[in-house]
Amino acid sequence: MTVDTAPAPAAPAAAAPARRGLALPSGSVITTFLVLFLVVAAFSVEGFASTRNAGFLLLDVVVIALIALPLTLVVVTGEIDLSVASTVGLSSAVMGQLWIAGLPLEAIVPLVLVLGAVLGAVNGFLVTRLGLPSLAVTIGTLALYRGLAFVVLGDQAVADFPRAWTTWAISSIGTTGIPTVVVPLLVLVVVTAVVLHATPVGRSLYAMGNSEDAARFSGIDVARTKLWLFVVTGVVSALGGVYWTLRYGSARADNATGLELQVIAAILLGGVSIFGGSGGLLGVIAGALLLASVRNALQLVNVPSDVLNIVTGVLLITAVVAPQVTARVKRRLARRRPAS
Amino acid sequence: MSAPLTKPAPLPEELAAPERSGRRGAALVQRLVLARELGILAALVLLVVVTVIANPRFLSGQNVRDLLLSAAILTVLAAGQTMVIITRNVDLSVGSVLGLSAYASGTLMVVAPGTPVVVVVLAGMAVGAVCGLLNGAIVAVAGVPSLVVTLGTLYAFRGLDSLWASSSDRLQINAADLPSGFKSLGGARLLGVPVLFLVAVVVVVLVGYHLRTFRSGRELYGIGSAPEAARLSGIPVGKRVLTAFVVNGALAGLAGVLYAARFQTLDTTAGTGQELFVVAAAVVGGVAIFGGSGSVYGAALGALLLTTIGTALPQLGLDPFWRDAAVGALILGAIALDRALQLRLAARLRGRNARR
Amino acid sequence: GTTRGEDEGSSSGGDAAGASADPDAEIPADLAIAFLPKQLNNPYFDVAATGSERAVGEFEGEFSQVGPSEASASSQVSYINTLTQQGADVILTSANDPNAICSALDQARSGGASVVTFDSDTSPECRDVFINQATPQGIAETQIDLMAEQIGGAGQVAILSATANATNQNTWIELMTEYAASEYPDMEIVATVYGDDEDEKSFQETQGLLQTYPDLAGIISPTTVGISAAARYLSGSEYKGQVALTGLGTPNQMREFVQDGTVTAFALWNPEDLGYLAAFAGAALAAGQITGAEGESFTAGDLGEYEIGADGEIVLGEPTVFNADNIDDFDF
Amino acid sequence: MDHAPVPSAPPAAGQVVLALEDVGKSFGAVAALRGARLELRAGEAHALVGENGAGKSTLVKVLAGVHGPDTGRVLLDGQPVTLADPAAARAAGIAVIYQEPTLFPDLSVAENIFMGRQPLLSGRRIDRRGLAERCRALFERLGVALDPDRPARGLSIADQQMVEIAKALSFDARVLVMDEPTAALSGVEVERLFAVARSLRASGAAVLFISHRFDEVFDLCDRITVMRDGQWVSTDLARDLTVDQVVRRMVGREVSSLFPKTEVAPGEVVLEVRGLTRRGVFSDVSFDVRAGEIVALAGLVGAGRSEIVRAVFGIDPYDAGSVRVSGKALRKGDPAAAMAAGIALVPEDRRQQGLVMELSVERNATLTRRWKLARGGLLSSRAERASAAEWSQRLQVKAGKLSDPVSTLSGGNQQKVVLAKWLSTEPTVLVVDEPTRGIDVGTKSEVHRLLSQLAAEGLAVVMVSSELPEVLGMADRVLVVSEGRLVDDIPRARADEDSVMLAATGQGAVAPGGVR
Ligand SMILES: Nc1ncnc2c1ncn2[C@@H]1O[C@H](COP(=O)(O)OP(=O)(O)OP(=O)(O)O)[C@@H](O)[C@H]1O
Ligand SMILES: Nc1ncnc2c1ncn2[C@@H]1O[C@H](COP(=O)(O)OP(=O)(O)OP(=O)(O)O)[C@@H](O)[C@H]1O
Ligand SMILES: [Mg+2]
Ligand SMILES: [Mg+2]
Repeated sequence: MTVDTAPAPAAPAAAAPARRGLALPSGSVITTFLVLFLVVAAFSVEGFASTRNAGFLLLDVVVIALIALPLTLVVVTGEIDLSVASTVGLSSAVMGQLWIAGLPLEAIVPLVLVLGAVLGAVNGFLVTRLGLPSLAVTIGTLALYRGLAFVVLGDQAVADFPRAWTTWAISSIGTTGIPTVVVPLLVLVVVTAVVLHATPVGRSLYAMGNSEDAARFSGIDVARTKLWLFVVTGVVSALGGVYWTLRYGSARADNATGLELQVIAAILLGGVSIFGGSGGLLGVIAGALLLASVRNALQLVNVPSDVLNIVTGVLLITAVVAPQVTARVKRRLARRRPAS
Repeated sequence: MSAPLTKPAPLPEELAAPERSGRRGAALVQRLVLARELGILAALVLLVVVTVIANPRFLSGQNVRDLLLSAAILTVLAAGQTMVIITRNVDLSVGSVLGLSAYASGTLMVVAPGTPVVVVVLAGMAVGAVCGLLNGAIVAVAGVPSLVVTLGTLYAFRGLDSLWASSSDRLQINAADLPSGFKSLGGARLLGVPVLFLVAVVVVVLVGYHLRTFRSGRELYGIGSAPEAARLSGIPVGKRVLTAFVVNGALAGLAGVLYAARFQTLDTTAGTGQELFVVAAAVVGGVAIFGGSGSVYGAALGALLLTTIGTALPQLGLDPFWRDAAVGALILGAIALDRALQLRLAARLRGRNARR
Repeated sequence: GTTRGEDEGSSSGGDAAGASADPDAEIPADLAIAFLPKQLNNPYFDVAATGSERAVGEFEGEFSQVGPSEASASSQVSYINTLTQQGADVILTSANDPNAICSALDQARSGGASVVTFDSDTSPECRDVFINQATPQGIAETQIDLMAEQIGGAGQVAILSATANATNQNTWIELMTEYAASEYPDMEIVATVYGDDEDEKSFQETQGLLQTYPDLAGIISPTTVGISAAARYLSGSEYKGQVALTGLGTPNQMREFVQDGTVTAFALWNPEDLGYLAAFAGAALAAGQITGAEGESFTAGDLGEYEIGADGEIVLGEPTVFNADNIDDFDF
Repeated sequence: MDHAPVPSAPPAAGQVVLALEDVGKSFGAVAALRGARLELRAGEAHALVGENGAGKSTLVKVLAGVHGPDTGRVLLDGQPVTLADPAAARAAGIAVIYQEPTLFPDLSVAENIFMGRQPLLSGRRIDRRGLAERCRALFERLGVALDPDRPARGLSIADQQMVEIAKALSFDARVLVMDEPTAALSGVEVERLFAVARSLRASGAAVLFISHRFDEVFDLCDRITVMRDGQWVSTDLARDLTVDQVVRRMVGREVSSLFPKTEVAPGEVVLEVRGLTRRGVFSDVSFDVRAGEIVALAGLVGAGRSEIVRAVFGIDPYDAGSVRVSGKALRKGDPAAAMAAGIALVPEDRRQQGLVMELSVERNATLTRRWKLARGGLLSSRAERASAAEWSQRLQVKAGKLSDPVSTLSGGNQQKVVLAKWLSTEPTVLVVDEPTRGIDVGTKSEVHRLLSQLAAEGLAVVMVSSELPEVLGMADRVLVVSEGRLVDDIPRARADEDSVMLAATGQGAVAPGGVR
């Protein structure tokens, strides 16, 4: 998998938008960091390296990683979707309402996914057809969808979903402690990675993320592509909503509040440029795992949640600052050499 | 050191340009700027009218005062945020900064009850400025996307805040702990207008005037409009961006003090989630999220609109569950309106070009 | 929560019911007691925590407080998992969602932990016992009576609640409505609004209520955040003294408003005792003195003897009413 | 009149204002400059010529304080100086027009010109009226018909370039550096620019002029410095040199005749445009293009030629009319369909439209063929690299590595990548908008040979060009656009400067521009 993340060349003067200087490196860095952290934690944190804990950890990551998949593609094209968590909430609420109404889950799930498609399409329409900035649009739908969730389910919490489903949601493969859901998730990860890194579609995503005009002049239908990305993001978020509801066995309007920031944190930590056009999926998955592992490990050693937040923040910042600084140092050296 | 040149030789006749005045263009741009803010103003008036029809008491003195009070804080935040957004950056940490400075100024007043209000205000702003300095330094010096940095500091500052609160014995600072002099500020009025709101107005006017009439202000627009061009034309990009963040931080700090004065109960959740509303206010107010255009007056109107929505909806007797939905819908409506106006301008420009 | 069809296995006291209790068992030393509130840095739970800590000190266990910085069920789950992993002996928790944390609690219990819920319960089969700060009836009736006194038993009354999903809040509100209807037919409960336990939101909701209902006679806010925000709004507005306010609040937050006459009387149980009792209940479970079955009883330090009621509930007692005369005797 | 008499100012008279002494500058592996030399004297117009990638723009950026030289010195009035940043260079009285326009799209044209130097009132407040006045004055001097208060967004490249020129003039600098300012301009604008440049020179300023158009070079300049591969080759008085000498020194070899158009018997019509209209931009445009034919769209800048071809390719929507390729009607506003039908468009603005600057050379070169290169929906980097390598060889792209960002290539080499990107799609109709803008002689004749060879193989070519000699040399037919209308269709036989310019300007007042 080759990723277009040519580190910005020496001269910031090279006539190109400032964003190029900001392009983050692909996942390799963060992945190594993750591996290092896991090793260290395994030896230094009691109870971290156990199958049960691995299970707990993965269960916490599943929804974040799941939604991060399509959202990464969206960010690569230079757009963003802040409404994902609200979509989770609305899907959960609708799922609960339909269950009260007496539908079987076999019927509810497809309906909820369709709902997700519609919600995504609304974002996509406003962004691609009306040409509104996605950041603004999805701040709007973030409020709108969460609001609708309360309209649908109000203050109720629907809880009596069939044991079979809810236990499956948290079941693990044999005695490995690895949650069963990780399997379908992995499949989706691979599919998404291939699409992004090894198909014509993926190429066009990077192209439009860097220069929408140039992409259009190359015969890429930017609007349509982005529209579809938003739709897919909606569907996957709805899927996340379904899983969230089953995993906690409780359908509520306020499910997953604030999750959007965690997903985006994972994506940015994974080295995807918020301005689009660069970054890879490997890094994003690593980013999600790293965030979760760090929290998990620190919780195990009873670090208070305030500190956890600080750590999360610092982690995020260092993840973007470090490569910049090293790149700059390299440049300095490069410049010295011919001079001396 | 450059030697001024003597007046250049006049051009040959046939090369002299045809006379042409830009009045039409000036008027057009003027109209656009107006139109943008007018659009929001219209939305605002409409909302108020509808609410008043539904509930005449909406315009009662008490209620209007409450509304302006609530608007004050968001407005101050929006003013600062506008400066940052114009430079093609964003500061998501303002909510946390507000919380931090509110708690800081609160603590100051508890440990040193005698402190004059002015000092408290300055202290709060100082705390904010430091936070802004941190954000700005990372963004400008390390040259990393502000959205990532400030998302990080959003977590970090909030963490600091609650860490501070939990490690001190003061989880919550209550009205009883605050000096009455400061508390009176919350309700204080000048000619019937809440003082806090006047503070916000002053802030907006100052920022707006600076952005419009000083070189440094215009350079902020330049940076946001084309960072590379800004560098090539010798604008001190790093310095300007840094300043924008510091000012924004200081204003968030001020907002924190206003918050303390208004709510007089300070816990570690103060200002949580404000960032999205602030950005929304700016965007609704016609500030281009990708920098380079928009005015602080628009942003202020945006803030006023959002607050009015917040207070009007319950008084329209709207089921509380419908509240957030309505807010979202209105945000979308506002930016769509703004977009429509922009498109009209673009169309005119094209027409004008071809007509040359 | 709303359920559909028959509720599967609501066996009172959960699966522990089967085992037999030994009332005179010793409380083992060094019990690891974990206190998991809805949210950290919430003054109310902080007071409760000091109570638990005191209790744990008395029977020489190890006390630890952990919890999320935002009141959400999902992050509570991840903390419960951590506790399971650490092998805590007792988990004292107040649920952000009656069902969402169930599966996590089940795992904790199968890992050997005893689970005590307090303040707001999970569904009974997920915990061993629930420490009820006061019977819902008690709470509901006290507040309605207080309000009735202040407004002469007649007029429009609105309720300012916490989050729309808070189980305890909703139960109380139901009961208050019923009780008011039966006891004070002239008292009309005109609206319920939600301040989400956020100071600013509660503040604005109060403001909204007074605009919407010009003839509002009183506000009941059964949540500490709500009542103090409402009190502060009233004391600063022209409605001060005109509109009655009561509900559940902490003396420290309300002292000023009782003194300046905005509020005549309000109620609350003592959260410190709540935490204290919860800790002892946990210890009793761990020691095997009780199993959570109805009718069993144990001694909770200087609070004395407590008996387990239906569904493994233990009631702390009637709420205390605070007014100008007694408020200064309390500090929490 | 366009042949200025022997330069009025005594050639190389004044003392040396600005000098570079064997300056070196490398970017990673690429050595852009090694031992570059330059010497500018007061009151002279000095030309800097060299192949694409010779290092001209890099040298300019050193003068502008954008790049610090790795080695060598910059001398100002004989004193060594370090131009730390663009601001320092400005303070030193050096004004620069960069090869690529660098404007603030959201700001008014006037503010673009005076950014950071706006006239002030008391208390350092900006004097808005004064700003507009000054801008208007500049535009009159340049003969630009632009509204100072109009935002820069949406200006055509030509207009952008004129604004850049106005900006540079506004400095009243003692050194004016112009990096290919005329690339986007046509005769009339060029004449105006030169008139201004001459008057500056007359008043004692030093002018550094970079261009790939020798007629302009010889028309304006007193001395000519030739560069090759980042090295100084020679500096001589213009009057002692011939075009061929210069070309030989730059390229290091003989360059065959510039316009090797081979006559082809046109086949049947492949592109049919009927009554194409876009309100406010162009109206009722109809023309046919036959296989093997090269049809030029000539006209003044801003006539709407780019808009027309953009509409044909489906980038822009149009209000009325139709486009047919080999009989099949094209869906409007659908570039993908146009490509499928066999149209290729090499756009006017390579940085915004032609290339994805941050992506590598190979990604750009294969972007148009990503589906063709895919096997079973999957792409192999090897296949991509292979095809990219093949085409960049055929066009002799001068790049460090194929995996370098295309933004690091020199202007001309970037243009070659755009050509590669589109020629590789093997189109039946090739539309090129300013195909040789900013391309050096060698490459230019390559491109021309390529175009006529492709035509000979039956390709239909539509060429938008502001360079008359190119139009006259290459085109079988010249379609003249004026004010968004097709005003004339001149066959090769009848096509000459006067006929085209007359039609283009609509009246004979303006002298035929760019006699080259
Ligand atoms: N920012 C940069 N990073 C890396 N390489 C660069 C950069 N800028 C220029 N180069 C390289 O330096 C060499 C000289 O480029 P330059 O733009 O100076 O050529 P030029 O003479 O201006 O060509 P043209 O006539 O096409 O404009 C080219 O090989 C180019 O690839
Ligand atoms: N992207 C654009 N947006 C708005 N107006 C434009 C745009 N591009 C060009 N124009 C205007 O449309 C008119 C035609 O411009 P265009 O560049 O098509 O002319 P042209 O004949 O192609 O000249 P050139 O030689 O620059 O290609 C000009 O007045 C120009 O200012
Ligand atoms: Mg160049
Ligand atoms: Mg053109």
